[in-house]
Amino acid sequence: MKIFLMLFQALLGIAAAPFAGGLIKKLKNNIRMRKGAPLLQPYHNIIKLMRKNETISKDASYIFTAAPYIHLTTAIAAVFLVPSFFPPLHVNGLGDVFVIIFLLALGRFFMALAGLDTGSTFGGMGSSREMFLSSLAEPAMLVSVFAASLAAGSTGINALVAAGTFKISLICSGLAFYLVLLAETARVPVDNQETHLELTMIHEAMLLEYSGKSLALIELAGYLKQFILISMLVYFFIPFGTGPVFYIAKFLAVCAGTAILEVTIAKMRLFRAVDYLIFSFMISLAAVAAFVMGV
Amino acid sequence: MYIELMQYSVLLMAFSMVAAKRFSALVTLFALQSFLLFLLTFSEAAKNGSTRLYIVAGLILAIKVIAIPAFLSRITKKIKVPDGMGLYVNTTLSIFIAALITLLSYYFIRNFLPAMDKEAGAALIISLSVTLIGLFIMIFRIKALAQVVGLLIMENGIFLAGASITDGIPFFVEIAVSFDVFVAVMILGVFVYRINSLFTHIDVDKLNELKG
Amino acid sequence: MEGFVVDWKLSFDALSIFFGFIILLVSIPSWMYSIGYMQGLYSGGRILFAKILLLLFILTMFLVVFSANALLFLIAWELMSLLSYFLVTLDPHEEKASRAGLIYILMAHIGTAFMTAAFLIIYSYSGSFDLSAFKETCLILPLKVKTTVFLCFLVGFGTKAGLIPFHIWLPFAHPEAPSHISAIMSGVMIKIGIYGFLRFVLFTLGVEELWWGNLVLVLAALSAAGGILYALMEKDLKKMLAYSSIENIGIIMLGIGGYMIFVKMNQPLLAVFSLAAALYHIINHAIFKTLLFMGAGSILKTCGTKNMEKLGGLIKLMPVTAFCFLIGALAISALPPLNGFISEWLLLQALFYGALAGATFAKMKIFLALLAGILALTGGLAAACFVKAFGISFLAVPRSKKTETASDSGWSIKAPMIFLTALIFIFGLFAGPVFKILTGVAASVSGLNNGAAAFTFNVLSLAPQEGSGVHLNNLLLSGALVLIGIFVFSIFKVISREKSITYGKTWTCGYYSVNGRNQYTATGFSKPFRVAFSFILMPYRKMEKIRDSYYHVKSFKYEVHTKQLLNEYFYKPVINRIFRFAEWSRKLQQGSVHIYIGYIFLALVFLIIFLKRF
Amino acid sequence: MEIILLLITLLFAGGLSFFIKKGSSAGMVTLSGQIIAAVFSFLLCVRAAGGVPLEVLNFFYIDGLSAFFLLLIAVSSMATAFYSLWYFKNDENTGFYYFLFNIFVFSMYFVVTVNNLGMMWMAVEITTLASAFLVGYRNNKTAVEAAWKYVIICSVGITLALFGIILFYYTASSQTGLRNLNWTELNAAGKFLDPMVVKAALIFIIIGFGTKAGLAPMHNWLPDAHSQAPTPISALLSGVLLKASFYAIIRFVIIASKSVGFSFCGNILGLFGIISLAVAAFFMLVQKDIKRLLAYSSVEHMGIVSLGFYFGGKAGIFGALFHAFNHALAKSLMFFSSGVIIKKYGTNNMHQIKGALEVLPFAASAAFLGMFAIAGLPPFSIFMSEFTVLYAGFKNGFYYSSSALLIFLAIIFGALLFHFSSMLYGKKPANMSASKESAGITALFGVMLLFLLALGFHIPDFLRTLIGAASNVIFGVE
Repeated sequence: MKIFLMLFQALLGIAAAPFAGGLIKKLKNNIRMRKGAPLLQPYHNIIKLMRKNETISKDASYIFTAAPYIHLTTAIAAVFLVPSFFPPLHVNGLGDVFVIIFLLALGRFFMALAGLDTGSTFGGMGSSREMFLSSLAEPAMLVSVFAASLAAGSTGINALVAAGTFKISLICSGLAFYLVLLAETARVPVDNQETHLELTMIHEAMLLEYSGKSLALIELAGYLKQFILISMLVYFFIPFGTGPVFYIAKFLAVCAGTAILEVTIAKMRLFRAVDYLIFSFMISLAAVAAFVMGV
Repeated sequence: MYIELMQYSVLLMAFSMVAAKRFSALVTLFALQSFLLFLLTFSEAAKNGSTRLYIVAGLILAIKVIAIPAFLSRITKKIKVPDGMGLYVNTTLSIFIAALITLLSYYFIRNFLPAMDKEAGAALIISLSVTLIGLFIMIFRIKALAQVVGLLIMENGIFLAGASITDGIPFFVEIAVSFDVFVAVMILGVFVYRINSLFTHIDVDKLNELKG
Repeated sequence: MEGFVVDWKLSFDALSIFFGFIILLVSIPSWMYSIGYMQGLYSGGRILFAKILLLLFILTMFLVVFSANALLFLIAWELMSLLSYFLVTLDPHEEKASRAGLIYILMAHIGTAFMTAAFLIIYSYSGSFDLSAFKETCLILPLKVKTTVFLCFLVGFGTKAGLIPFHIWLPFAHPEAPSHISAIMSGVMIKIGIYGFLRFVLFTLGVEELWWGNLVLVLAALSAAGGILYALMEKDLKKMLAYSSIENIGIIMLGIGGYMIFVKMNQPLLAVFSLAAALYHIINHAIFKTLLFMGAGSILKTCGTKNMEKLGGLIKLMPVTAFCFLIGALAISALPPLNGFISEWLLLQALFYGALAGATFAKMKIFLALLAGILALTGGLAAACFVKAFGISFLAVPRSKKTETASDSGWSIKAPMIFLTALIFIFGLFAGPVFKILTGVAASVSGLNNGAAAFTFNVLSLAPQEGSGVHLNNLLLSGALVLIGIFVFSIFKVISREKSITYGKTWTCGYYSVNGRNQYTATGFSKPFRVAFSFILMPYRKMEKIRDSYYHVKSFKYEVHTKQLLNEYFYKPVINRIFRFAEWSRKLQQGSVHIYIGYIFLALVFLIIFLKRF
Repeated sequence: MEIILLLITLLFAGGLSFFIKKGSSAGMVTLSGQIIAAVFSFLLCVRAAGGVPLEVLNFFYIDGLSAFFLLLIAVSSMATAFYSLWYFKNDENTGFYYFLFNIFVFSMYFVVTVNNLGMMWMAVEITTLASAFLVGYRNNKTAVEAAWKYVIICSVGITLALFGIILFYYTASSQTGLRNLNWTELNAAGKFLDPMVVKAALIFIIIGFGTKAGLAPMHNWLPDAHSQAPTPISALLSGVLLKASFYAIIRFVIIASKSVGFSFCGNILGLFGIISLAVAAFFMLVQKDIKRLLAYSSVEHMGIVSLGFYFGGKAGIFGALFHAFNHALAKSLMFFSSGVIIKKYGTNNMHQIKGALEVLPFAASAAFLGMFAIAGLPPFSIFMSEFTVLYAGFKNGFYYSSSALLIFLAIIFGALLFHFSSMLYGKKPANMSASKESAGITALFGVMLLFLLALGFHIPDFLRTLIGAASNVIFGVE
């Protein structure tokens, strides 16, 4: 029974994930006094890409072909792990919150390889930067989760969800996690999804060589990743009100916040991003300290 | 009484050897010093008429007073080297240092061997300082032969010690030692020849091929 | 007491057997690998010589692990270093190898000197080299002596294990050695250092104070982060692997340091857990590091270079090697569902529950959280490092003529790699049983209560602590992954059935061609890291332009290097000082016989003056 | 009785080889002489190991200590005689060499067996004089220079030692009316001697004989002599001569310890030991001449021996004596093997020697292993003796000097390895070609290495009892 619920929730998540992306885009455009693409544009894109023929570099190897599948697979597996629409559904044996981080890392690993696979200079540059940022983001993310789980008394998903009291430590870790989230989902202060200048690309540069179905897979995976991270934020760090309604409300709030943030601030240089991530790491440590002090 | 006198004059000889500039003078002084030792031993022998000491005295006369100086002066004739033996420090300073050495040995004996009776102590001080002065000559005189003589002076000092503070170290040891000295001087002489023939000088301080 | 007698007493307790197992695990494939690897590289006689040496080397490692007598241990230990030195400098023409060997054995010797001191200090209390006697004696040692001994052991064994700051020999020796030797050295020999640390510090000396554990943890963290950082900077494949060995030693030592502090925080269960995690990582590192060195070796054999900038495109030319290397890279980057992931996950759990448990040790919580962060950073950097290693040397287009004609080597090289690849999967998937055994080992050797039962929820899944609803059943996880994968694949196959795939030139935003020269390079890949961590790495660049006219630059040379902080500011200066002093002291002996006699005189005077002092 | 036969044999062999000018046959005579002498000394050892000292006509006195040193001399002089055969196989009329060789060995045998200390002093002096010509044998500038320094410095030292002996005699005769210089009687009178005089005497003794034993800072003759002498003689010098004169020191220390206690003597020796180690360590680092390198390593090892005495205790003494034995073996091996290399390359300069492992596989590997042996790596026996000495140090609480010993050993190891790996590895010079090596010499190397290895694992009871007897003598156990 539980399994089926989980499946259902996962499918729901997969279905809903692109919407969040679309929503954020729409909001951004509205704030900029533009009309913007329709909310369902992401779905259109994915389907369109599905329909297209694909071109693959002859220098590429099976890594290039396999990477999108692996990327998507890990993302979906992570969707299974995180609580989204129905709070505590987690099946024991699938590990804990750390596993989610490791899973995302797996997908990233292969995408980075794929970026190098075609021998395209931009791909290489992209994957280099991607790995750079992610390796710096990892400690911040982990320690913020660490702090939350300290408060919860376990790294288990259920425990984390159950622990719901506002504390300074939780706020700090939540903030740290959110900063990492922006970095991981290629959002503005670190990266810019809408850029069309290869040299400023980070995440997109990795995918330059992709087309057609593979690109669809990757975009879907990207939306899923964003979905996962936002759900984690919502469930682990914003502890009031459980149940689907609250969840969706909080989720949309986070999206809105992100949209506003993105239009109001400018993208950083790559090496300022380092300070940004270290800052978030420091906040997460501060969260641990706060927890020790019991506030 | 006159024994002390002789001992002191041995020291005097040592000092004058420190003061000596020319090699021939050094050899002569050495012969004189050895002769004093001979007198010392001979008088000892006369006092307690032991043949052993007579023989020793004879040995000294034969080896140290006659043979070795002759040998040395022969070498100096053989190898045409200027008679000066090259001083690192001039005579004044040398004598000063020699005096210091004497003081050192005085300090040493008086501090560490207080039990010793008076004249034995005095004799020991003299012999030690003669020995060290011999060492000093070996250090601060450039020419090879000077070093040989310095070695001999050390021997003399030690012999003085042996003769005065003990009643002569056991007999055949004494003989062995003096022969040994003789052989040593011979061998050193041979090496002086070789050095002279190879380097055309006997400035030992120029022998510094081997370093570090 | 008429001289020492070596008595060949052996003991086979759980720890020794565990390490013996590791030795077998690595040395058998390496032996097989060496057969194929050495032929063609060396002359027949030398190969035979090398084989004999290798055999002796393996035997001495066994001797070290199983000896129940400290003296025997010491002798076997030094013999091990000596033999491995001969193996490193196998080819007498290699000036570089001989220099590397020099640094290696010198460091090893210094380490041994410290161990010798420690042993002798203990011995002068115990009066016997028997390990049991040592153990009894250590109970009554005064604290000061204990601390001294501990520090001696830390330096001694840390040197062999390649713990920062005693690691400098490692990046020299491992790359220069023949690849199968590098495999054994990185796979096992440095673990023998860990064995010594466990045997003598943890289970003989005992953990006396909390700061011991903290010190170990700090060094471990330094090794982990620093090692992988330097690895990331390398473009020499084997050197990169050597540095990553330092990183992994750091990770292992994290577990061991965890044990030490948990013992002092009286958390026996956690202590056992963390030690078991460390043991787990020891196995894993043994497996994948050996595998990776073998991969690098077969590249070196066929392409004649281990410089990544000259490689590329090998995934098509040497598919087997590529696949094995890929799996190894995934495992060492701690990615699920492979074995590296398991041990790092366990370590994270250990740190977490340590932070949770140490209620009375408030600042330990922050410390442990920081360590967890560093572990995560290490993981991230490791991933980057191996993306670079695999991506640059196996993917895209060959970067040199010789690489274009490369091909997979014979079976004696392929088979061990495949075997080890299989092991990676086995030790990853069946984590539960393995971990049960390891906790058994840890519990039995540490004498702490056997918490093995608590750590495995059911046969197949790991649980750091009962009651905390956290279980990891890797079989389930990977099963899920595979299922989802198949599902996704088939779905998308179905959806886009009739779409055609065309193979063309790489687009590169319209640039006309991709060849070996305009691809992304290893140096370029690591550029951001070099800039971000420039405060440690201290990069500097050499540029030289040769221009025949003002307007035309004929050739342009550009190199980027990083400095080794420790070498620059500690080892080199010390060594230079010593040499300068030696050079100066030569002045004391300028060949003047007068001065020599003067020395005698001075010695005499000195003794005369200071006679009363003696 | 054997001792007299032994000495006569040597004299006879010497005379014979003097009269047969021809190199090879003289060498054979010498070798056989050495072998016979060795046999005799083995017999003596066997008898003396029992613990009852032998007195022969109240002139020779052979107890455990002398026996041990007899063994040491016998082994290395035999090996050296054998090596000389190969070394001089191409030169004619080496009769004089062999004559001196025999006299040299004779005098060393004499040193360790004679009872009268005066005679012992004389014998030590004779070793100098005999070996002087051996050092200057090549009779070129450097050789003569070395010989001159050797003779002068050693004579100075010896003369100072004589002063010490006289002081000894003085107090003995004044306290106990002793009329001769026999060691046995002095030793018996030991506890009646005036401590202050004994201390004063001991200074002169240790500096005097220490000069010949190559303790820094009196060691300066040593590298010159070793580098200039023909290789066999270098081996003999550092293999045996140094120990023989250290034996003299030990004899006096035994007497002195009766009245002033062992620690006083130990402290002085310890001081010189540490200085020797330091000097050796730093001079070895920047050495260019291979034989000088080995010479300094001899200084180092004599330092270790005297440190063994400093640390004292049964362990310290045992370690020191055992170390002396091991060093004699290993150092001879080193000189022999590097002699082969030097002959091949025609230079002592280590910067000009490259790729020796390729040119002379056997000799080079022997040199390499021997290098590890003298550097004190297990499983070679020197590790064991050094370990014992160190143990004594840590046991008796000499933490600082033991740590210093460890540090210097590490530096010296580095220096040796640095030089040797640069000589043995690398590309061989173009004009060199791998030549076949003399089987006899290779066998010699093999045997010596085997000895070193075997002693590392197990000390045969014979040697053990011998050293035990020696240390008993030192501790005055009857």
